[in-house]
Amino acid sequence: MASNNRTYIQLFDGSLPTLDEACHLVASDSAGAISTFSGTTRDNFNGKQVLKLEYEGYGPMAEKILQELVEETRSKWEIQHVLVYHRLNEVPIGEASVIIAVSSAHRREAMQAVEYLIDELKIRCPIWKKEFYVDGSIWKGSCE
Amino acid sequence: MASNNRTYIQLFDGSLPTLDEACHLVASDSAGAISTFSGTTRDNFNGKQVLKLEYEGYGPMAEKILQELVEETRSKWEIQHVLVYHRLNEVPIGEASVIIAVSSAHRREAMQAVEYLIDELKIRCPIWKKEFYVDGSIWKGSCE
Amino acid sequence: MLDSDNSKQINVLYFAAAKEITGLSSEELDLPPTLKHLTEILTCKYGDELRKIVDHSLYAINMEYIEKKDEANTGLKDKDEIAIIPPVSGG
Amino acid sequence: MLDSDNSKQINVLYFAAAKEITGLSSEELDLPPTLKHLTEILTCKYGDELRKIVDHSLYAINMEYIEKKDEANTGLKDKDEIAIIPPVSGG
Repeated sequence: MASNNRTYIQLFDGSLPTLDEACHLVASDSAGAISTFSGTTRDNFNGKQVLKLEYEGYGPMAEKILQELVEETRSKWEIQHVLVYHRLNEVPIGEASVIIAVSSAHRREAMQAVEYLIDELKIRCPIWKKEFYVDGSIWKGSCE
Repeated sequence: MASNNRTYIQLFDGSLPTLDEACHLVASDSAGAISTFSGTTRDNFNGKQVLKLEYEGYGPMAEKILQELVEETRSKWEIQHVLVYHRLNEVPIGEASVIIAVSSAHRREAMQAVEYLIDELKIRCPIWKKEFYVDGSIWKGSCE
Repeated sequence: MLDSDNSKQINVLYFAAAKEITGLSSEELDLPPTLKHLTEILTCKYGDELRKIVDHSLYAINMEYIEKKDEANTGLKDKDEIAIIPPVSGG
Repeated sequence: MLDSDNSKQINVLYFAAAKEITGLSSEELDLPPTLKHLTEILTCKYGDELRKIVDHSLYAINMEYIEKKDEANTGLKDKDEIAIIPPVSGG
């Protein structure tokens, strides 16, 4: 079974595929659970209005790290298919910057795997977010 | 803000709406996270092939319990919009029997809320699954 | 007097395995004083097969779960909707 | 001999705040012996503003993170791709 498990990792310059497309890719008749996480760009940070957001990435390394994260995740939980999509460049407010989807036979594994993937992505994946306010812009990360 | 939070609870006799429709309902520009769980019908149980599945529900009480669960969830985590859809009657293999979607400003809350909702739904919501095998059928629940 | 008492009814709902044993999704029964009495009436009517289901189920009165230990002292009243809730398996 | 050494190069990648300070997304530099030496060269070239970024960043050599404490004894070789990775904020 393990050898049939699929992994989808991709960085996108524009809009991400829909969650339905993501779920379709990870679905299988032997999976009873699909867990997803969508990170969407928020219109505020600490009460300050965010006008727009841009993501910059070290593409090849980001993909390599995501691949490693998926392997770690598979070693921790019995999961089937995994998808991690991240969007770069400008992301309009309210649109998804990241989508994670995991399928598994039983629900706990899919949910914990998704949580681990988004947590570790935020710690280790070389992608940076810049928020633009009325009075300037800031690279997120160091000051959070 | 709390008064603007929306709750969508519904039982369906046929196919559930898509995950994209569910996410669209819970999305908001101030929510940075949407977490979802889809429970799909599996083609096997303990290695035995499942031919079809049927769900029966005590509809009015199921909706009441789900409403209570959402209220409990809101009291535990700062979340925005919540959706819980459950399908009744026959559900073809591979299709969703339950969809949960939660939005929140920060990711942890949405993920934990979804996990709590599906866990408690499975413990308390008066809905029953019957699995049909080649050699008979069984109501799930007591023997798991 | 007796006649007036007998006019008090409860509506009993059957689901899943309980529905298959009784062959009914619901029925009206004369009002028993407590859930424990109801279990006896149902056992009498449908036999040990249903009794076993009830032993592993919870009752709900008007869509509120009643804890197992409270069945003996939970009184019923006219027009109550009583459901037998076998272990659930939704999701 | 000196000339031959100087022909050894590394490619340094700048992202986010580091890219804004240098005004470059990457540049070729003569091979320094260690990451610690690279930090000194970069400080010299771009000042304390970049130094502060580097202090709060990790280096990656050929897409492998190097722990902060190993920078002084991590040797570099010809054609290495060195990236300054400020604290990440994807997701």
